[in-house]
This record gives sequence, structure tokens and C-alpha cells, in this order.
Amino acid sequence: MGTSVDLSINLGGLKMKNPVTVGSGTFAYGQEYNSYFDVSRLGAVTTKSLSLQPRAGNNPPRLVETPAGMLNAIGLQNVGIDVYLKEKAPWLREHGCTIIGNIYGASPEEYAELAQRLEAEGAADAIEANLSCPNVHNAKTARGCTLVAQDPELVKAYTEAIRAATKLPLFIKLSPNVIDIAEPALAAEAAGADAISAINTITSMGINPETRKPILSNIVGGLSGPAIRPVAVKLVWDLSKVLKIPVLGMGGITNASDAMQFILAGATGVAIGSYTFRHPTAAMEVIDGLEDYCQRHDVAKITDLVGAMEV
Amino acid sequence: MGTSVDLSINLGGLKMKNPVTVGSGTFAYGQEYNSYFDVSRLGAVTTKSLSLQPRAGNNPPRLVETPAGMLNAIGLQNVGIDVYLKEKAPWLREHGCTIIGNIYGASPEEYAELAQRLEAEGAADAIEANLSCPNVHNAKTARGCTLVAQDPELVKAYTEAIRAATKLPLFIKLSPNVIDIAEPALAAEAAGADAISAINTITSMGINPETRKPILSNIVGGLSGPAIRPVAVKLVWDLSKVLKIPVLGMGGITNASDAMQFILAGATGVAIGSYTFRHPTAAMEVIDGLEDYCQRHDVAKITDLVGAMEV
Amino acid sequence: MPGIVTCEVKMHQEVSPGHYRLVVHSPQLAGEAQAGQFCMLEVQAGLFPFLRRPMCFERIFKDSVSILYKIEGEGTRLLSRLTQGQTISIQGPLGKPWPLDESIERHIFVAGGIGVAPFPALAEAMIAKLGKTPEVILAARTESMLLCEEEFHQMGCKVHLATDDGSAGEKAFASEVLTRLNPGTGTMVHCCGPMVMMKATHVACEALGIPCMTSLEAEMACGDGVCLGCVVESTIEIEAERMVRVCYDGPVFESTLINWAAY
Amino acid sequence: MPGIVTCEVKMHQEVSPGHYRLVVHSPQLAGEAQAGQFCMLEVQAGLFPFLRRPMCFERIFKDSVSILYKIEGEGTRLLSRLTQGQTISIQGPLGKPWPLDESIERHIFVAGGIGVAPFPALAEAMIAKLGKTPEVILAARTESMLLCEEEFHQMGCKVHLATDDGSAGEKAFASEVLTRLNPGTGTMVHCCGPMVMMKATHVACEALGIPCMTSLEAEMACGDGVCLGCVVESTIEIEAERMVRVCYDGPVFESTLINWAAY
Ligand SMILES: Cc1cc2nc3c(=O)[nH]c(=O)nc-3n(C[C@H](O)[C@H](O)[C@H](O)COP(=O)(O)OP(=O)(O)OC[C@H]3O[C@@H](n4cnc5c(N)ncnc54)[C@H](O)[C@@H]3O)c2cc1C
Ligand SMILES: Cc1cc2nc3c(=O)[nH]c(=O)nc-3n(C[C@H](O)[C@H](O)[C@H](O)COP(=O)(O)OP(=O)(O)OC[C@H]3O[C@@H](n4cnc5c(N)ncnc54)[C@H](O)[C@@H]3O)c2cc1C
Ligand SMILES: Cc1cc2nc3c(=O)[nH]c(=O)nc-3n(C[C@H](O)[C@H](O)[C@H](O)COP(=O)(O)O)c2cc1C
Ligand SMILES: Cc1cc2nc3c(=O)[nH]c(=O)nc-3n(C[C@H](O)[C@H](O)[C@H](O)COP(=O)(O)O)c2cc1C
Ligand code: FES
Ligand code: FES
Repeated sequence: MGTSVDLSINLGGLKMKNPVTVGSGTFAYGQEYNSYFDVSRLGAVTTKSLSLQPRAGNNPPRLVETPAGMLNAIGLQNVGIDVYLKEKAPWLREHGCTIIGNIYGASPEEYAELAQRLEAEGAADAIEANLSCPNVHNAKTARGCTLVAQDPELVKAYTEAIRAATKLPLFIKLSPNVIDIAEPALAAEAAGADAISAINTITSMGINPETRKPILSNIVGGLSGPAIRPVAVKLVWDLSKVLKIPVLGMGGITNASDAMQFILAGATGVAIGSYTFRHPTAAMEVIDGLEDYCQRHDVAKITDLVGAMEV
Repeated sequence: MGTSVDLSINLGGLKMKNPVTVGSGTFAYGQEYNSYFDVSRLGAVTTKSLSLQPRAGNNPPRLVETPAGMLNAIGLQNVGIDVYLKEKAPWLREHGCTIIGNIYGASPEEYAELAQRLEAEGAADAIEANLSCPNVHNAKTARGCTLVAQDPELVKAYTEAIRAATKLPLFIKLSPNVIDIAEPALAAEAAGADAISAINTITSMGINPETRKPILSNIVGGLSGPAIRPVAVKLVWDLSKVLKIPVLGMGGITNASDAMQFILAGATGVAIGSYTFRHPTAAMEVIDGLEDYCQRHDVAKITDLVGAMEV
Repeated sequence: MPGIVTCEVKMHQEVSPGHYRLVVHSPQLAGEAQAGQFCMLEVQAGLFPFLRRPMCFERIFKDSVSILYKIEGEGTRLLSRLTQGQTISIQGPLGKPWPLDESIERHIFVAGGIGVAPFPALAEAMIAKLGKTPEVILAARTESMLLCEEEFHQMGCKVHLATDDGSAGEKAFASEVLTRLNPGTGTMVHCCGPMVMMKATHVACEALGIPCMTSLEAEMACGDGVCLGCVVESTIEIEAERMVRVCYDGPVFESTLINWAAY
Repeated sequence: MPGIVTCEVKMHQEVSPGHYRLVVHSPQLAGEAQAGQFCMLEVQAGLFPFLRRPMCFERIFKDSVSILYKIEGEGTRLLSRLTQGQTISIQGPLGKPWPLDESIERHIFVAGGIGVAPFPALAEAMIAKLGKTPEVILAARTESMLLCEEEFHQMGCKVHLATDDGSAGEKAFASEVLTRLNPGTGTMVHCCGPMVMMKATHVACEALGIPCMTSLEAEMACGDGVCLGCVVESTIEIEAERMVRVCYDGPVFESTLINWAAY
């Protein structure tokens, strides 16, 4: 390749050497995929959602393939913050990875504690709060809402609590299951979030006609993969029109061309999720492809392309 | 095949000889696909959305393929009610088709007039009001909403107006871009709707990275096809849990097995949309496949399977 | 009447870099297809790609048809893996054919790049049904992208070459070559190629006062006139609609019916 | 170390109705794979099916591996179209192999239907590395679904047949046949087949007081232990997790580690 391209970004205070991270829950804690490529090449590794206690998750079956995508109801199975701090974070640090610590709690206080511990132990360089997991059922949620991320008031309260607990860059992860994603996003921004991650999976389900039973034991799950990419690009564009803070875009990215859709729509960073399951080196190829794209288009800095869609 | 199966349904007062119709806008006014199969075999033909005046629709490009689906921003191009009454309805009648007349207006009054004219001229056996087209921008819409179907108050007002204008079975077509689809659905039911049609397309977009321009001239369009099926099944299930009136389910159906997912989730009728473009005889094969399914499972009446998912 | 047929691949080979010829056995398509019509190919089984790909008939034989195509993106790349003996689902014939006008004395084809694809069938039809041998202007970016020259020679057509880089024939636009051929009354031009080329040819024909038929392209979903996705803006209204469907009202249009301002 | 390799198809043929054997060239897989491990096959290019399909190694040759599979749904149906000379992307080797325990005197395989797939490789490994020839109980619904009998005979294995309909061998469950073989101390059972069969075999082995290794199946997305989609409930905790991953902690598990209550 010819001239060098500056792929580095600053995502709400998190410096990344390139815009590419992975979707929480699609990369575990980084170790496994290191046999396919040097995971420290990623702009950042995003961890599986961490909770205070280890979680066993939902009963199987927990996943099913769908057209150009998949449905999962893992239920946030994770090793818990203690094991993460003891076994997972050290590995990521030894391997020189920048870490986005994704957290999940049952209350603002739990989120705050998780963020605080990750910062205290130097086990994350940024916090991504998963407020959009289909398992949070909070009595205070507004009528009809089942996710914190659907209710701007709750988003504000949760964000404020986490903000008070950490100085690390704070990303709030939102759900596509809303009428207007600007509302929770602006609430998060006002409450001190440094970036918005979008999107989490779309609430969905499947039924096995032969058994007449739901395919997932949890009945409902989240849809991800290329199937949802056009939905995600639209929501990232909606966000970029109203926010001052940057966006970490995700949803169905498979290659650099997909990633460019998100960047042009206004995402500063991008995350590769489910497609890694099909093609473990996808994130690597996106990094190389973005560099190639910039060279072909004579762009010196990837950040010049953020939101550069020509309407 | 052995014993005969009763595939007939009553969809909010509309008698259909089988549960299968087509998605509005994916079958024009029935004529074209008659060269692939006898369209009168359908439980009903659903027309393209009809408006009072002919509409030219949006500028091209208006469609783009997506993974396991497609994005369209046709913009409700249609021949208008007059041409429909003069040229299209007579053809459907001559060919013995049951007709669901899908309508679109800029105000409750326009919908009412369309419904009234279709009934007066005997040009439809049921009315499906498309309240979920991404082109309605109504000043009275609640904050953040861009579709009538997102605002229960508006759904109520529109449904009441149409209800007052016609005695035909009235279906209200809803959007997946909501937090809780029960709200507009219950509003429609309370206002006199006879069935709910769900779902319309999901708001989405695509960008061509090479030109940096949106792929659709309208920028935003609606996502349809198998990609969205898991989302649609979930919403149909949500509806069937709260409604007394029946549901016409659609979104990504390609075969009888897909259709059965909707029926088991609670849909009385099903519509085949985009997949007809790929495979014009799909709706026919769904009818045959449903009969076969009932025989294999020893079910005498398809209606016994509505909502029969075993949780 | 359009239908869906499962056809066996009789031949499939790369004819020039990135360009393939696919010959499929189908007495039904061969019997019904007319030059200028097209079909929709199912690239592979399953839901990816979701839509069929429109391709016109290059030639129509006794019990088979041929398709000449260029690798454009993922769909055509996957299509190129199809091997002899395998089957492919084809929907067609679709659309309106080239008109075969007995009153025309001189026929000139203007073909740009892969836009040559619908012309071998048209040349054969003109020779067989009108007893007229067309002249052909073959234009392309560079020599390797000039296709079918040999075929046209074999049919006895006079062939004029033009390339953007001068690597073969004239270094000129096809519309310039056309004008220099001095087409007068009684001439009809048939054009297929990139939109800008067709627009230029249309403008040239307007200036020359001769009719020009253009074969358009657009993204298609149904190919049957149903989805209204493939429209282009027209100068007139068909069935009260200002937009005309490339798949159903075309793909062959009199150039004056198209509003070229957008291109 | 798992990796992704593009392999050429050396042979692909239907071995019994709905069952295929696929042999692919790959010195890398052949060099690294161990009996009991599996790989993830990319059924076809493009995004449908979206996920790879898990398949174990039937046999591991010098520079190739073979896979024995049954048409189950759309993915395997599409896979069966692959022809010799084409290439396929394979991810692997993945998972934990069967243990090769030198202290065991008598090895008995219990294979149900397509569950026989991982056993030819295991038999070869035992013969080569332990110098022990296993006995094999082949069970299936009906005769035509009994696979690999010939292969086991060639390796010198004693083969016991059992079918649900009595069309071949005994009309009995595999677990019943197993019990009648009087396996005593020093015997290890290796089982793969439908969940109910593995459960019954596990129960039989518990009663007999002998160890039983089971090779489990589950829907998989990543195959690498990452997505946590393929879990089954365990009787113990691994890394503080009650759920064990079939792809990473297995697919071969000591049967006592699995909570069979759910099946
Ligand atoms: C009536 C008609 C006849 C055609 N005949 C031929 C032919 O004989 N030979 C040939 O090489 N090409 C022909 N084309 C163009 C051909 O259909 C496209 O090149 C092809 O669809 C590209 O598919 P892809 O997946 O490789 O490209 P991609 O760019 O990956 O396609 C993505 C989407 O864009 C659509 N698309 C992309 N380019 C075009 C285009 N130029 N026109 C229409 N749709 C497009 C595809 O259908 C698909 O939906 C014809 C097009 C039309 C409309
Ligand atoms: C470790 C492992 C090894 C295997 N080895 C073999 C083998 O050697 N030979 C063989 O014939 N089969 C084997 N299987 C089962 C095989 O993977 C499935 O039959 C196959 O994935 C079905 O795909 P399909 O698209 O045809 O079926 P579909 O039912 O259409 O598949 C739809 C989805 O279900 C999944 N799926 C369906 N059935 C199973 C199943 N039983 N296990 C896991 N996933 C399933 C598919 O991966 C896919 O995501 C193995 C499974 C596992 C987990
Ligand atoms: C198997 C699986 C597990 C996931 N787990 C989490 C999680 O623990 N926390 C979270 O915030 N998002 C989780 N996600 C959502 C992804 O991070 C991502 O937002 C979503 O999948 C969309 O991206 P994709 O289409 O590229 O997969 C998970 C997704 C999948 C497929
Ligand atoms: C090209 C196209 C045009 C459509 N036009 C209309 C329309 O005019 N009115 C309407 O109510 N729905 C319209 N729809 C939505 C469909 O009727 C259907 O609700 C949606 O496509 C989901 O079904 P599917 O996934 O099977 O296509 C259109 C969909 C497509 C793809
Ligand atoms: S492709 Fe559907 S109308 Fe032309
Ligand atoms: S398949 Fe992903 S953890 Fe096993």
C-alpha cells in the first residue's frame, strides 16, 4: 500500500488506533480469537457484559440461525467481575489490548459499582453500559417499555449513576426497539455519557412448526447479523443528526464496505458482532479494508469520513 | 393427499377460503402474476395502497437488495382510486378474487372517502388501512413519531373515521417501529377495527460507500423480506396476547413453515410479500404447504392452529 | 407468457476478463423469447442473494438461450461459479422486445461495453425476419472490453469500433461515430450501454431527426411490473403514471419517452 | 490451533439414502485434527446460510479428512450440491478429542444413526496408538441407516447391529445390547447418537459402574467457545459457569458431567 492513512480515532475520550472494535458478547474476553489473528490489532476489545456475580444465563436452546442473521437469548452468561479481573483482564493487558468493559447490572447502583471496580483495577479503558438487554424488567420502567434504553428517564438515571462512579469514557448502549432513538440518546448525553453505542439486537422470536414450541427456551431473543444492518445504519444516522458526542456503530457489519456505511452515516467507531462467528478474521479484514478505502479515495484521516454522507 | 382439510378462515368478518393473501404493494392489482398461477386461488388479493389521486411516488432509485431482504421507498406510486375502480377491480372480480382494498390517505377524511368509495362500488371485500407508511408527516403526531401507526391517539382517530364510513371488515396495518405494538393495536380495536395487519416494513437505509450517497433517493426506506421475519413473528405474538380481534400476519414469509410460525404465534391470516418477487408462485406453495402440514399433523381445521404455540 | 423454468447449463465460460457467456437448455425460453426481452436468474439456491438478477438474451437458439454478462458485484461473482450440468432457475421471458419495423431501411446498433448483450439476438432477428443486416458501433473503455465483434462479422454486419483509450478502433464516443456515419431518414438507431452514452446517442439522434430505441437498466425486484421499483421518469404518462417501469413498459423504450434530464 | 482453511473437494458421494461422505484435501486439518474433534463448514459463499455447520471428522488421512453427514435441513441440502474440484472453507479443528486412555482394557462404541460419524477416526486412533481394537454397537431406526459397518469390519472390529424395526441385527436399544455384552471393570464406553440414546447409555453405564464418554450436539454459532450459544447444563461448574459449552468444553464429555435430567 502507498501513502499511510491515519485510522486513529478518539471515541469520547477513548483513543483507539483504528475505529474497529467487536460487539460485546461476540468476542468473549478476547482470548479465543487470538488463534485466528493478533487481537491487539483491534482498535479495542469489547468484553462480554460483566455482572457483579457470575451468571449462568438462560436455559438452552439459546440460539438459532435466521436468514442472514441469528437470534440469541444467551441471558448474559458471564464469569462475573471477579473472575474477569483475576483471569481475563490480565490476559488482555499482557497482550496490549485496549479494553472497552461492557457492564450489566440490575440497578443503577450495580452499574456504578461495576464501572468503579473496572476503573480501580485498571481493567478497562472505557465503560460501555448495556442498558438494552432484553432481560431487565424494572418496575419503574414507563408503560410498555421492557428495556431501560427505551425509557429516557431511566437512561438518564442510570447514566448519571455510572457517570458519578467513573472518570473513564462512558458509552451507553441503546436498543433499536424505540420510536425515536434520539430521545434516550439525548438523555444519556445530557447525563454525561461520552458516546452512544448502537445498536443492540432487535427483539424477535422463532417457532418450530413441527414441535409447535418456541425455538428459544426464553421464547424471545435478540436478532443480529447482516439482516439488521439497514436498520442499524438508519439509527446511527438518526443519532448523528442530534448528538454532539460520538457514536459507536454496529449491527450486521461483515466487511469494510459495510463499516463505511456506518462511518458515513455518522459513526466514529464500528463494532463487528455476529459475523465474527461465521468468519473469525472479519474484524481484521475490516481494518485493512478501511485503510484500503481511504487510500483509494485519497483520504488522509478516517475521521474526515465520519458523517460524510452526501445528501 | 388424504383427508380434506378445512383451510377457510374468517378474518374479522372477511371470509377467505384459505388464510393466504399477499402483502400490499407486492402484487400490484393481481393481473401480472396471473400468468404464473390462478390468482383466484388466493384467500384474498390485497391491492397496492390506493389513494384518491394517482401518485407518482418517489424518485428512483427506489429499491435495493439487502441481506435476505430488500429496502424500498416506492412512495406509494399507484394508479389512484378512479383507475382502480374502472380498470383493476373489474378484472379482479371477473377472475373471482376476494379483494382486500388497501388504502392510503393524507388525512382521516381521505381514508374515509377511499373506504366509502370501495364499498359503494363493490370493489373490495375488506379494507386495509395503511397507517404505517414512512411518508405520512402529520403535524398532530406525538413527539418523535413519524407514522400514524406509532401514535395510539392518531390510530384511534383514523380508525374511527374509516369505521364510520364503511361496514366492510376493516383492517388496520401497523408498523414495527414502536416500543409496544399493543398500544396502537388496542387503540384500533377500541375504535372499531375488525383485524390488525402486521407488520409493515422496518425503517432503514443504505449508503453506497463508493459514491458516499444514500442508495435510495428518498434516503430512508422500508426493510422487508426474510431478514425481518423473526421481528414480525414476535410482534404478532405480542398482538395475539392482547387482542380480541384477529391478526393478519406478514413479514418475510417464504413457505408454509414460515407461515405456520405466524399462525402458531396467533395470526389467523398470513400475507406473502417480497418473497413473491424472488419466487412468484410462493403464495400458491404456501397454500398447498399449509394443507399438507395439517394433514401430516392430523389437524382438520387450520383455525385450530391459530395461537397454538405451546409455551 | 412469463414463467419459471429450471434449466440445465450447457456451457459457461469466461469470454474475456470478467465477462462470461452462459448457455442454458430451455426449449420454452427459446421458443418464447424475443430479442430485447430479458430474464431473471436465480444466482444460487437459498436466500442470498435475495433477488434474481436481470439479464437479457444475447442469442436465442432452437432449444437454448445464451446470456452474456459482466461481473459487477457479489451476485454475478457467485453466478460465475455455476458449472456445466448444474441447473439454474430462470424467470422469463420478460419485458418488451426491440421493435422490428419493416419500413426502416438502415439499422444501426450503438453498443457500449456489456450493453452489447442484447444485440446479437436482434441482429439475427433482423436478418431472418426483415432481411436487413444492421451496422454495429461497438464502443468500450478499452479493447479487452469490446465484445461480440467476431459474432457480428460472422453475421455479415459492418462493425465500427470505438474505445475511450484508443486501444482499438477510433478514440471517440459512440455518438460521435454514429453522427459520422451520416444516418438519414429511414434509419433507426438501437442503443444499449451506460446511461450517459444512451443519453448522448439520444441527443445525437434528436439532432439527426432519426428514431432511437434505447434499452434501459434499473435495479429490479420483481421484473414483472409489480413492485414499481425499477421506474424511470418519462416524458409522458402511461396508465396515469409519470414513472415508467423498465421491466414491464421496457426495457426497450423510444428514447423520446425518457426524461434524460436526470442523467 | 483452530484456523480457517480453503479445501478442495476430493470426493463427495451419497453413501446411503440422504447420507453423504465428503473428502477434502487439507494437510493442515489432517495434521492437526484428533478423533472426536470437529470442524465448521461454510455451506456456500454469501450470507445464506449465515452460520457454518458443525461436523466431526469421520476419518483423518495423511493429507485429507473425511466427513460423513446426513441431510437434516436446508444447510446440509445445499452442502450436498458441492462437487469434486470445488473448494469449501473449513474452520477447525475445534473442541476436545476423545480421550485415549492406556489403562482401559476394553473399548465399546455405542453409535446411533449418524452418530457413528466420529467413530471410524477413533477406532483407527485406538488401533494405532493404543493397540486396542474397539467393539462397535451400531444402532439405527432401520437397516439403510446403519452406516460404516464395512469400515469397522475392515479394521477388525467386532460389530453388533441393532435396529428399532428389527430389519437388521437385534430389535433392541443400543443400551440393552451394551448391557448384554457384560462390560466389566476396565471397560470404557464411547457414545454418540440421539440425546435419548446417550442418556440411556449413560444410565446403563452408571448401573454397570463403568465410565462413559458422550459426544454431544447443540446448535452452534461460533464453534470457538465465544458466543455461549451451545451450552448444556452440567453437574459441575467450569470457570464458575454451570453451563458447559459443547463446542469448547466438549463435544466429548464424561457422561457424569452432564445433567441428563433435561432430556
Ligand atoms: C433488463 C436488464 C437486462 C440486463 N442485462 C444484462 C446482461 O445481459 N448482461 C449483464 O452483464 N448485465 C445485465 N444487466 C445488469 C445486471 O443485471 C447487473 O449487472 C447485475 O444485476 C449486478 O448484480 P451483482 O449482484 O453482480 O451486482 P451488485 O452491485 O452486487 O448488485 C446489488 C444489487 O444491485 C442490482 N444492480 C446492480 N447493478 C445493476 C444494474 N446495472 N442494473 C440493474 N440492477 C443492478 C442487483 O440486481 C442487486 O439487486 C441487465 C440489467 C437489466 C435491468
Ligand atoms: C460437534 C458437532 C458435530 C457434528 N457432526 C456431525 C456429523 O459428523 N455428521 C452429521 O451429519 N451431523 C453432524 N452434526 C449435526 C449437524 O451439524 C447438523 O445436522 C447440521 O448443522 C444441520 O444443518 P441443516 O442446515 O441441514 O439443518 P437445519 O435444521 O436447517 O439447521 C438449522 C440450524 O440448526 C442447526 N442444527 C440443526 N440440527 C442440529 C444438530 N443436530 N446439531 C447442531 N446444530 C444443529 C444448524 O447448525 C443451523 O443453525 C454435528 C453437530 C455438532 C454440534
Ligand atoms: C451471541 C450474542 C451475544 C451478545 N451478548 C451481548 C452482551 O453480553 N452485551 C451486549 O451489550 N450486547 C450483546 N450482544 C449484542 C452485540 O454486541 C451487538 O450489539 C449486536 O449483535 C449487533 O451487532 P451484529 O449484528 O454485528 O451482531 C450479543 C450479540 C450476540 C449475537
Ligand atoms: C416494494 C414494496 C411495496 C410495498 N408497498 C406497500 C403499500 O403500498 N402499502 C402497504 O400497506 N404496504 C406496502 N408494503 C409492505 C408489505 O405489504 C409488507 O407489509 C412488508 O413488505 C412485509 O412483508 P414481506 O417481508 O413479506 O415483504 C410494500 C412492500 C414492498 C416490498
Ligand atoms: S422490477 Fe418490479 S416493477 Fe420493475
Ligand atoms: S458455539 Fe459458540 S460457544 Fe459454542
